[in-house]
Amino acid sequence: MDLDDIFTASVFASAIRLATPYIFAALGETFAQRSGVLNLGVDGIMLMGAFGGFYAVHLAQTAGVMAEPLALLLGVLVALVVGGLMGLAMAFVSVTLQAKQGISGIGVYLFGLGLSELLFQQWVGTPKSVAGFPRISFPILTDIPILGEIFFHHNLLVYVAFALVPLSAFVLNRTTFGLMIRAVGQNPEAADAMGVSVTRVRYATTIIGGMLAGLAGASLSIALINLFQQNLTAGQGFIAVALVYFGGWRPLAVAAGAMLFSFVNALQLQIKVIGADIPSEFAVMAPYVITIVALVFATKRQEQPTALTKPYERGE
Amino acid sequence: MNQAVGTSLAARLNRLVDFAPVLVALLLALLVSSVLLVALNADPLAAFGFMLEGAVGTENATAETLVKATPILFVGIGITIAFRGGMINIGGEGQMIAGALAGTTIALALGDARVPAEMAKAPGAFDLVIVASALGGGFLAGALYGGLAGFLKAYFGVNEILSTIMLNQIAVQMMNFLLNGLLLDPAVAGFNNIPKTARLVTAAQLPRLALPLGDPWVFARTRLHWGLVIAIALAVVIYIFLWRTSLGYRIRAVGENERAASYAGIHVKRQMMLAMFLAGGFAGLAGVVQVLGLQYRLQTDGSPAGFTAAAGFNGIVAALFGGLNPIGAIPASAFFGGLLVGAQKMQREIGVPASLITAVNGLIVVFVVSSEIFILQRSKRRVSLQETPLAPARASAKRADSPDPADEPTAEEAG
Amino acid sequence: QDVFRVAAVAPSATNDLAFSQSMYDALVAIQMQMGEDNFQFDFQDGTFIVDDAAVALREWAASGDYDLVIAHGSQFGSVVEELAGEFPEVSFAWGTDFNTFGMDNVSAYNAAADQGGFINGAMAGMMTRSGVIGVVGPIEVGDAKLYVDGFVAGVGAVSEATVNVVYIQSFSDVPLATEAAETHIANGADVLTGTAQMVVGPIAVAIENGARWFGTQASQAELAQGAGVAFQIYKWDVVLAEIIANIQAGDLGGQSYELTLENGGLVIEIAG
Amino acid sequence: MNNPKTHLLPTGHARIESLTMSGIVKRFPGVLAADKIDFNVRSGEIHALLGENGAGKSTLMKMLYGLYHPDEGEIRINDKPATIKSPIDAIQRGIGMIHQHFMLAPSLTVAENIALGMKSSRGFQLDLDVVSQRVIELSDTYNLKVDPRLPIWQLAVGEQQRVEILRALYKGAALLILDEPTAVLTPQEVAGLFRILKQLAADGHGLVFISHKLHEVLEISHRVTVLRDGRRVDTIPTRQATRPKLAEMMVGRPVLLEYAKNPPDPREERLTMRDVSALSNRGATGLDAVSLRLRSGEIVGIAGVSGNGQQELAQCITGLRDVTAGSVMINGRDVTNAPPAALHAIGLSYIPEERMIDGVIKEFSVAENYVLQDHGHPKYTAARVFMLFNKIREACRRAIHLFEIKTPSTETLVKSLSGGNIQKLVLARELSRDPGVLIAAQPTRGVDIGATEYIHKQLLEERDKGTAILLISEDLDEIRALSDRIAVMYEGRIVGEVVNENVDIEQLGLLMTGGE
Ligand SMILES: Nc1ncnc2c1ncn2[C@@H]1O[C@H](COP(=O)(O)OP(=O)(O)OP(=O)(O)O)[C@@H](O)[C@H]1O
Ligand SMILES: Nc1ncnc2c1ncn2[C@@H]1O[C@H](COP(=O)(O)OP(=O)(O)OP(=O)(O)O)[C@@H](O)[C@H]1O
Ligand SMILES: [Mg+2]
Ligand SMILES: [Mg+2]
Repeated sequence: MDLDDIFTASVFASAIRLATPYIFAALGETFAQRSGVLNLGVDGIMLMGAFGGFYAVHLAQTAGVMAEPLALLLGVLVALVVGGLMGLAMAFVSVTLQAKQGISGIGVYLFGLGLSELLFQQWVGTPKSVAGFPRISFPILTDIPILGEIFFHHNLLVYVAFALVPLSAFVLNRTTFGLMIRAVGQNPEAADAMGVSVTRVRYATTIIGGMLAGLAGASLSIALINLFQQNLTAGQGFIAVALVYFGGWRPLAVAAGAMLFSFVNALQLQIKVIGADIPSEFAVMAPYVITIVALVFATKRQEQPTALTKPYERGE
Repeated sequence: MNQAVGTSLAARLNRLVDFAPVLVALLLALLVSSVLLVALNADPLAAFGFMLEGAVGTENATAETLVKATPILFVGIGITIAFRGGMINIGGEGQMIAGALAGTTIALALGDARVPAEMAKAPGAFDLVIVASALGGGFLAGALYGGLAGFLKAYFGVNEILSTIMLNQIAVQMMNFLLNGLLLDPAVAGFNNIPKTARLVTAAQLPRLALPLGDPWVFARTRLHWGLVIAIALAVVIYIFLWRTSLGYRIRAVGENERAASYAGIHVKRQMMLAMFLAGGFAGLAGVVQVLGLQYRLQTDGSPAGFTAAAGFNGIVAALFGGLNPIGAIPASAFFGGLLVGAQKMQREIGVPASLITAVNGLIVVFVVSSEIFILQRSKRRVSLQETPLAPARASAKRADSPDPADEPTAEEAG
Repeated sequence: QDVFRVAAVAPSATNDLAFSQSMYDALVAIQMQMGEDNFQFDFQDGTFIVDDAAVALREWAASGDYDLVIAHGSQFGSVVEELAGEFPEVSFAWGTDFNTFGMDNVSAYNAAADQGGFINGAMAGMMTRSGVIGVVGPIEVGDAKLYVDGFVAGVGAVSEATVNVVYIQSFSDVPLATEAAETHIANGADVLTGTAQMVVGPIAVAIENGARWFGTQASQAELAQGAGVAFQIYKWDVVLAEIIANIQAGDLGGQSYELTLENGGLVIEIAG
Repeated sequence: MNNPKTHLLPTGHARIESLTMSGIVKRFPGVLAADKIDFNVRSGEIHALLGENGAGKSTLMKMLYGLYHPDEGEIRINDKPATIKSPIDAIQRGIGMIHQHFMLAPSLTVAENIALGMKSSRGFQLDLDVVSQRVIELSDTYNLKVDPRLPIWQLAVGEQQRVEILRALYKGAALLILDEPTAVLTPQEVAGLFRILKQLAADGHGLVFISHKLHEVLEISHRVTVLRDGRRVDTIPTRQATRPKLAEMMVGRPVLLEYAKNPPDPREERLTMRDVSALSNRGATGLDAVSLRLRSGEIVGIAGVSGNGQQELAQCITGLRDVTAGSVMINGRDVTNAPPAALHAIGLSYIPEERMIDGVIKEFSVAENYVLQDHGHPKYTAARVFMLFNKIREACRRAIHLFEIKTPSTETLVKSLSGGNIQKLVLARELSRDPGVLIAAQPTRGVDIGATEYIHKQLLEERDKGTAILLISEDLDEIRALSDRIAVMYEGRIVGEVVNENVDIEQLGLLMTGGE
């Protein structure tokens, strides 16, 4: 077997697509965790976002009341709102009510998993596809050999996801809001004493995390797969949480982790397609193994939020 | 004193009232769920009636609740150890699978070796050697798998949340691979069956559990098995281990404060690995007990939950609900088991989709865990009202001229 | 009192366009045939957890209210084996498998999925222009493997086309199945097929890339608009009717049944 | 308001003419931390707040700053009732606070910690370069040196204290509360701080100053309020106060302020360090070829400005930091890079500088903390496995009595003890282990005079019993009061060693700041 057959341009393009939902969700989770909130419910929120976005587009398109781009925009908005609401609920439960985050997150996950499927069954029935975000063809760029296929033939949400990476890094490291987030996640007492509202910051990040998780879901249901089915995300939200740890809470490294994981996944599919004789089980296992191995050898610069999972209450 | 009786009764009532928030939370969760039910044209009252009935309504229901709770409890005990050692173990699923793979292999091999073919299906041929070896092997395999995450954390700084989530997937693929090959039931090889091992001989099975409380014995015709007893006994053992032994102390010390622990001469890395080793071991036990006590063979539908019934995750919930105390994990897993089993009954009886059940379970988990703050606040308030302030030591200290104890403010004055 | 009562568990949702739906549709079809006064059924879906199914099956068996208890999913075999021993007066059916455990109250049913697979494959082989065909499978067992093997044989019988097969090790992972299909397309496939409930993803990929789609288990024609060519449909009602008739005649089981093209249990639906 | 201009301070804050707390009551579980306390502070005044550990000083001030809320009582600002719900309210009303337990986020830089919660000159974007510039100016003006780009975790405690002070100065406040700001400062820094405080007072700020050092209180304050066990003992003008009087008001009995010290009687060598080097947290040179000898029956004091290698020195001896070159011997055995457990076994005890992080486990009970090292010792275990909590509690109870540790019970979690009592617990534990060598790092930092007296007496007694004691302290008074020999550390090296009898303070100060 030839290496050229394995490392094709399409594998790289495939990795970029696969990484998209992880990047959205993991960036959102990075915000939440940086402020001290571990949201294990990401997968459930993704599902709700995926369904919300899908359903909005489905309705708009079947009713034909809207121009295509508007319908898609509506889908994105609905996903953001649904995700934001789920994030708000998570924030209320874990910040205001100080519930243990490990459990409340699992509760949110179950709720999202169940409700998205229920609504889908009641309102839609069987899987139906929508016309999702089309692949964009850029003049000239798309036609560049190899590079064009890898980078310049994706749908809009893919680009949004990757654009969010430096933006998130900027917000976290270079803005007053980001400073508050980092302080609140490290030493909420100190932030509080400096007049930063721990509650408000954590609400904000958890809601942002929810919105991005919702968008992650929508990137599947109205951009990459263009339909909804029960448990559409197949546990991607949990992998996204893991990737936050992989990246040591730094957006760039988190995205790098998402890319590595997705790349190995794309690679294993390619290797199977071209007929390599390795057991499927090991092929499917590969991204997980390599992600761990990579972290073993990576130099770990971490920005561990020490107050992670710890509800804040003044010492009264 | 009469008054003393009065106060202790009041105190006890007070403590009972503590659980009121949980009940209120449950009711609220059910109320919200009712909205969903009504939207589906179902009668919420009847629905929740079925839920309760399904959880504890009959002998069989109660048994099923306990059967469901058993692996959750095993995992919950392990998660408790891990958390106490400062390790967040999301790897219960994978460790269960590791334990089940090893335990089943041992049970099958020893079953072949120790039980003559003609006896293999004879009832009551319980063989302690086989069962104990399988349980031990399951524990060890789970422990090594969990310990791997501990090792990676201790020596390579690989975050355990990341590694355990990844190791779960790896374990599933390992299981799929082995069950479809090496461990495949020879009787069905070549038939394209679902990947599964051969069935355990009776001697290798955990016996069913019944209580001599009537005739026939209670639970005699249910699937309740000795796994529950083992789990409860181990919960007590681990309680003692954590709070009464020096090794347990070391694990907790590392979990609370690594720096102070290393100052105290505790080998921090070793405790991390040990905590994960034990946590994995208990998850491994959960896995092997599911096979030996319930399913009698290991099979896979390709996903982890098909085998583990998500006990690896639910154990986290049980451990946290149980206040990270192995004894507390017992009622917590029973509650959770009842919730899961009862919900299934509700689905069956009123014919709502399974997804509704999942959503309702999520609501209940969220509401109940949110109610804890109200319990906490009540108990805090009580402490501040009841206890006398400042150190008793002070009054009795050997300072000749220590202030008159009467000088100290007392609760009465304060309150 | 002559109502025939059936209870069934199935691992995924009743509208999965695949395995569970095929059984649900069959029960509905039987009810239509026999009439609601004569046939009623309880159906618990989403019991991908074997123990949950076991609880339901045990309860139904113990209640004595049902003439037939169906465990739809080959992972339920052990449970059926045990319950059938414990409740010899209750009739059980399960699949997909042939094994009745030598018991008189167990029926097993199976689908000769390779038959329709062969036909689908032969059509695909004739249809492909690029000479590359992609298959997305779940795990390499059961009727999934049967179907895929039949499909590959069918292609081989009519053409020299390459068939690339990927098993993604999951019945439900839609994103991965989708990307597997994309990978097929990137490697030149212009015809796709697949089995299990995650095929909705590959179907969408086929539509988007102008590839043709062959399906199995249930009709996916509506979803696969434009791309769909042919679907092998499981008509479990064919074997169910037989099983029911036998039970009504006092024969609780002991046989295994198979859906075939010949007995009408397998039907190839050609998309309109 | 007639002319608002006269009400403005140079920092732009509105003057707080008077702030009055009356009848303040605050309860914590099991503790009445404030019992009908009356307190007031005026513009232009430095009001000292004195009291033993746990007397309620910090609690009272946290209520002013909005971190705690009084259960009863009233706060009035400029004669108008004021509720202070949170630090945000406090900050808006012009109240600032330097916290006893530093309010700093460890992974953030100095500049980031200071910028936190403030408006940026660039809107939503951080202006750290601007902040850093201003911090450097301030630190030059007030001689409080820190590098604004370093993250807090790389700073020694003294440096962190400087950051706290700089931040308060940076933000400015009409009323500034300073909760033990001098505990970890050098004499020079204290002098510098006092100049600032006097200037602030002269400008019309109000200041509350908390310290356990009586001479500081006498030097800087106008009035003194003494608290004891949550009650106000009295408020008096400072000029009517003397050290013995204040001490007695605080403790409720006369306190020894000088110790009679027996002549030293050093015997065999217990600790020998030869050319020991180690890295600092920053990865730079922390210890640079340090050699040191410590004999049975003597106290050697290590003087120096915080951050000059004292912490590294202690950690190299106690096995908590890798020695990169050189050797450490205890009782003639080479223990270079030996694990802490092995060191405990041959009789090394250590009172760590950061007691809240290194010395205790806050979530553990007093009794559990009492056996932090000895939890597996045969005398506390059955078969070395099962811990005998009755025995542990009994031993702990004895220690509580002996060391006068204020705690409701042996089962109380350490996190709810006051700092001084935690320190006594650590001391009690370390001494109970009958050490041959004791490393005491800042043993009385933040500890009240009663307890300080007690700890000092214990250390001297221990020395007379033949223990070899290495006393690391930034408090020169303490070093002078206890040590037999004094070594001075500067930039990771020992730059001089003198015998205590004939020490020249000027010379010490010079050595500490790197002068020859
Ligand atoms: N989402 C799912 N979760 C769990 N189990 C599933 C799921 N979908 C299908 N299964 C089960 O996995 C088993 C795989 O076995 P097998 O392939 O022999 O038969 P099958 O059920 O017909 O498979 P398929 O689902 O591909 O039709 C099936 O018994 C099926 O019930
Ligand atoms: N958050 C809290 N929860 C419970 N008890 C507390 C809390 N904060 C303070 N206390 C208790 O209140 C009392 C007063 O504590 P406070 O910190 O005000 O003392 P302090 O005078 O500042 O002592 P120190 O000199 O040691 O700083 C102590 O007994 C302390 O244990
Ligand atoms: Mg204080
Ligand atoms: Mg103090």
